[in-house]
Amino acid sequence: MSSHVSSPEITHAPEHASGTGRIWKTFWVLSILTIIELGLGYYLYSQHGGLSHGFTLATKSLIGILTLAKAYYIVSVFMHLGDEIRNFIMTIIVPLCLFIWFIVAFLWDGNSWKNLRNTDAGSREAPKTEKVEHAPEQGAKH
Amino acid sequence: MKEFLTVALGILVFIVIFQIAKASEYVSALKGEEKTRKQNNKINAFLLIAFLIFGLIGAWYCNELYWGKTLYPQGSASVEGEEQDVMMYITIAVTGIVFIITQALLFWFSYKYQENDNRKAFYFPHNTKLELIWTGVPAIVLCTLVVFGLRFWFRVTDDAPKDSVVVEVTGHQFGWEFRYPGSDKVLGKKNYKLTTGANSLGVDFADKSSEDDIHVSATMHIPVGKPCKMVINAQDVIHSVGLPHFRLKMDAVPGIPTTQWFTPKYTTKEMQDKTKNPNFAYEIACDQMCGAGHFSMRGVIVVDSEEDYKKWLSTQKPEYFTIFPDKAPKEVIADSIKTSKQTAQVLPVKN
Amino acid sequence: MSATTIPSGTKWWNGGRSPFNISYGKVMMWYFLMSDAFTFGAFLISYGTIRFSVNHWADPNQVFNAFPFAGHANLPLAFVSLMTFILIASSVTMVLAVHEGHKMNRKGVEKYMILTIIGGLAFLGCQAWEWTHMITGEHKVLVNRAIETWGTTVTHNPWGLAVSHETLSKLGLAANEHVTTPGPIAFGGYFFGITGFHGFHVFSGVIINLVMYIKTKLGHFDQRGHYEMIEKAGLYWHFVDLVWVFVFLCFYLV
Amino acid sequence: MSSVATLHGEGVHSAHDAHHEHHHHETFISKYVFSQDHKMIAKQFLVTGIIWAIIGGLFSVIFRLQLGYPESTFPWLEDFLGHWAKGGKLQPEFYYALVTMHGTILVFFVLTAGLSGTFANFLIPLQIGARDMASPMLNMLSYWFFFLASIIMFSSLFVQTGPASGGWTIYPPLSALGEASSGSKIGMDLWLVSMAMFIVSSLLGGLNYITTILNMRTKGMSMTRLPLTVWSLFFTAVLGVLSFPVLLSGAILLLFDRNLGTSFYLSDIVIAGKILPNEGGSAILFQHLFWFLGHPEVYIILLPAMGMASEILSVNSRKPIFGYMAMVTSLFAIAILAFLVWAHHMFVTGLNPFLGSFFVLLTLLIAVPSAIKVFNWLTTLWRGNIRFTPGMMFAIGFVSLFISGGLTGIFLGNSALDLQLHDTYFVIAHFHIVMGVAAFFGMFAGVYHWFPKMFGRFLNNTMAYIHFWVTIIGAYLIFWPMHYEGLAGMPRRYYDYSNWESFKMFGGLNEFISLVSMIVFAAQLLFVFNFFYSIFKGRRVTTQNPWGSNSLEWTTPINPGMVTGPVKYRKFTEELYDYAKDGKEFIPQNVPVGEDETDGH
Repeated sequence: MSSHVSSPEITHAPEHASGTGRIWKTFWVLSILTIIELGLGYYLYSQHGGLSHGFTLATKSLIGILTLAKAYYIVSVFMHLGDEIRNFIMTIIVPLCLFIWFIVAFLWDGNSWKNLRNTDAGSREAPKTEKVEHAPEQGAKH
Repeated sequence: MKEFLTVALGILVFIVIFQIAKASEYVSALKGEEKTRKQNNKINAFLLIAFLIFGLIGAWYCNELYWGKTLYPQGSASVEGEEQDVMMYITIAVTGIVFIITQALLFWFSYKYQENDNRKAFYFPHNTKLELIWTGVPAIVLCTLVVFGLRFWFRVTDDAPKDSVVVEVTGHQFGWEFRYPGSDKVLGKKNYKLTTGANSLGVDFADKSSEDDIHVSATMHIPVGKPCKMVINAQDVIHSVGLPHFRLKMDAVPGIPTTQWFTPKYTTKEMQDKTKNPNFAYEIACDQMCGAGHFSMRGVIVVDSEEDYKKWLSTQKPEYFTIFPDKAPKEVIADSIKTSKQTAQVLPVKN
Repeated sequence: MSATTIPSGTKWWNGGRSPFNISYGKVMMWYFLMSDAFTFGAFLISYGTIRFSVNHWADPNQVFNAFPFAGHANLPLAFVSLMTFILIASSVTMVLAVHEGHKMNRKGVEKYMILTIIGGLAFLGCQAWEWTHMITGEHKVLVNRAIETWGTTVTHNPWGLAVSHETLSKLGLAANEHVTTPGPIAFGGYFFGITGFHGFHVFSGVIINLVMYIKTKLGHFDQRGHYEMIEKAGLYWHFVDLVWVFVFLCFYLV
Repeated sequence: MSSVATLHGEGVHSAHDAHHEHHHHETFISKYVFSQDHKMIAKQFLVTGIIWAIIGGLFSVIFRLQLGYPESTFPWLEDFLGHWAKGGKLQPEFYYALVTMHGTILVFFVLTAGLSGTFANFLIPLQIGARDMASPMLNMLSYWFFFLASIIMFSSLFVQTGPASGGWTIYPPLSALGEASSGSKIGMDLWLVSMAMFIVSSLLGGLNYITTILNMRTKGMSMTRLPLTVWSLFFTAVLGVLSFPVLLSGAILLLFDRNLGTSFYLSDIVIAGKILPNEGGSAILFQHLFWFLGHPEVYIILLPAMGMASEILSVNSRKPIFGYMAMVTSLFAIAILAFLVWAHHMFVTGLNPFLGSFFVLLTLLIAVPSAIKVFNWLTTLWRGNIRFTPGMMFAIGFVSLFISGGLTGIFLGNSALDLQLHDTYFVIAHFHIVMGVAAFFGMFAGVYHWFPKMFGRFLNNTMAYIHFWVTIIGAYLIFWPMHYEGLAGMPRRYYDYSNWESFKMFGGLNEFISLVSMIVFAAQLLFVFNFFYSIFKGRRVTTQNPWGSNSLEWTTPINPGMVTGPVKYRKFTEELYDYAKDGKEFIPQNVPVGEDETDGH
């Protein structure tokens, strides 16, 4: 048992990564993912909303997935969760799954409020002016 | 004085109980703890089974007393609510059966298996078959209830029929306002920033369709047998349009319009005959806590026959003319004073 | 890695030991972070919900396009990229400090802790600048048929739709100006609320790191025989970085 | 002391033992006030909870006076309440303040802190064989944050404009706008700050409970040997740790809306003739955030009661709990489902109907694990050899109330019927029975059962039986008829029904309910008296294990409450959680499996 076992409930000393190579590798991965995200974000912006709704959504989802990848690297390598035993990883991951329904239900209802507002609870047609979000002169002039 | 006596009596009872309790402890020390314990056991086992019997009789008696006062003997006042009443009866039946069986078992077992020196407890830690049965059966029953419930839920939350009478309901502390779309059947736009003392709903009169809109307070009229769609708003805090007779309820939320619809089955007059209560009224109860006057936030729905409704509607003058009297045709001005008096019949807040 | 030191077939759940082979302090820290994740999650999900419930939202690329000492240059996302890299870098130095701690190398821990603290302070500085810039920013907004000058605050959001030139000239206002309508008010509230709450975490993280640095310097951990406190502080610090990744996503990227 | 000596075997926490020796000479302050001993902290939670319960119960009696006798005046009320009861008649503002405080106090301060704070602290270390909580220091802080929250909440009762009065759910805009009601002024800020403190407290407590249960179990105490109390307290803590933060977020946003002019929950509001600039927020968002906590909260209240009832039913039936694994699994299922069903409190807020349908389905699913639990309790009683100790009586009462209150949940969880029943007295009846009285019964059962372990004395049995019978009969008399008021559509939170054609016919019933509630309240005072009297004058406990229970806390010395050092257990290798097995009356958990024993599990 090595000297840094701090507490009697630990019976096997975990052996930590010996080199710093993995840390630096992760740093570069995080940096590159961030740069890709920024690139995608900037691309969306540079089109001034001229892209189709579906394509914009797909790009934004891609950014979201990249963010999750970043989160994975931070948690797994920097916070050493990847080095812990499976039992522990599961107690962290499983409760986080609650976020799925948390997010789905909230956003779903948020979207439904928008519809209620736009149609005055179904008593009138939705206004058709949805697509003027980015007036073309807006970005360049500033 | 009465209160003082009550408190004094309470304290007296307290002291008596305490003395008895104390004494019983001494007695049990004399008689032997074990013997007293067994005696207590017998008494309590008997009381438990007595509680079951008297409890069930009490539940039946309570039903005799109060079922007649609920809304169910008179039936639903809306067409849609009938289906909901059936749901209610089914649910009462299902839960009632489960209730009686489980409570009976609970107290019966307690009585039957009270401590007895001649019997040993039966070692019975688990039985997979039994456990699967009482997982599966409730699951199936509940799924059935869900299916029926959702069918009704989707029916009433679906869009109102196209030919509905549309009424905009607005809640504020502590009263209800109603707006009818007028002859063009379109409600004029609103913007809360336009609210003034005269234009209390913040109607945008620049919108042409608001010129024929009718605004009344506290009491709304709708025709019988025709679907009525409510568009619900609130001005200050959350209120709720509770319509117990029509089996509906929907919150009025500031900033988010909501809606509900129903088809009234009986006119107010018919209901007065049916319930043998000459004062019967379809009341709108605010069901969401909205401040000190919450309990006095009463609205009334008058369900008229088709002709009466038309007659009533024709006496109502558009709000536009009240606010811009110069734009109104001559005969309207004379009436408008009368109308505004009528609509101001809000119940006084009792403070 | 760790699998090599742990005999297979260990009965983890049988009591008398941690089922995770982790001391209670670290377990607590992890679960505290879980709980904190729900606090942040609730904030960010509320933000998303409100954003879904309105028709228009501020475009981050227009809101966050300034850079210190760069005048009025249009540099969308540049400054926030800098902030992100500062935080990632400080995370790296933190994990290096933890690493040195495992090796019981006090000097190394001290060095990397100082770097981490500097990183944290730099991030806070950036955030202070960004907030100031947004609050004091001057944007022309059409309110009640007149033009007002607004900064971005919890009650004012100048990032609504652009007003067309025709509308401006119809109102008799200078037609060549860039004028917007007021945007959704909740934007400012959420931006300052969430970045503020995150900033508060960064701030408390810096304080914790400072305390850890002092304790290291005083040799407390050498006496104790392990640097687990550094690990716990590290968990907190990485969590702050992790939250930023999501704040960055929600406010700046999508 | 000989029993102590035998128990001092090989502790698994030997490294800590030396460290803890110096705790033996303690001052009054460190022993009773800033104590880090889990048993003392448990008692602190319990006593604070009892004080709050008296206050919260008293509030309900006062507002029941108004409901029961809307036409009468009570001049003495003015002496107590001053301008809140001018002329001996409760003012509506104060009526609502009382309703709000009654809910807040009982839900959070009594049934959350008082119930799980007490029993988690007391039972977890004792039943799993740990020296104390994982972090005694944080445990102490947990109590003191709760105390701080209590002080702040209590102080809000004395501000000029009164305490919060928007209902315990504090829905904005009512709670967000000072103009909306007098309780939404400073009283509301104090409410929010107090809740923030409370959340910190429950977080510190919850983290400790989880970590202790996972990490500190003594050797051989595998997860499947944990008593069901520990399992239920474990899930309670998980619920608290993951859901309270969401309320914290919601409360922080509400504080901002109140004080900084943000628009998270406010939109399009005209109040008191004033047009507010706030736009784009959503009042319903708060309800989502609130109920994301609020629904798990009802299980935070109920699960410990379930766990304790399970344990006590098993001990006093002299039988192992039927279907231990099914009980644990159903607790787990309830805990998971608790997070997924929050919006069933919001069916009438304009919730998207399709979204609502998922919530209906998930909600009614909860009935399945609940049914499993009920049937398992019934089977535990079946062919037992039942001893009706006071604790057992309350445990049986708990099951009865849980059935009665749980079944009405099937009405309310079904959105179709909720349209009719939402916010009526039906709801009041439902949740008071299932999470109010039932949780209280669980708590009483726990107190009667573990009082000997806490204080080394028994509670007086006669008073206990009177307490039980008055309370259970009274609770049914109060809440059973309320279902009928609900079926008549009678809305909750009304100060006066006499102006309503549809609801005024229940005047007589309301008077009856008020009368019974006063009697029941008096019976609770009897319990409180019994509690404090017996601490000092109760019959002494003379045997280590008076109930013949097999769980570990009964293997400790009679009065561990005054033991300040670590309590150690004999190391045990194999153990079972069994009664009536192989002809033996019961086998304590620390007795190794004998040669002649069959494999029970």
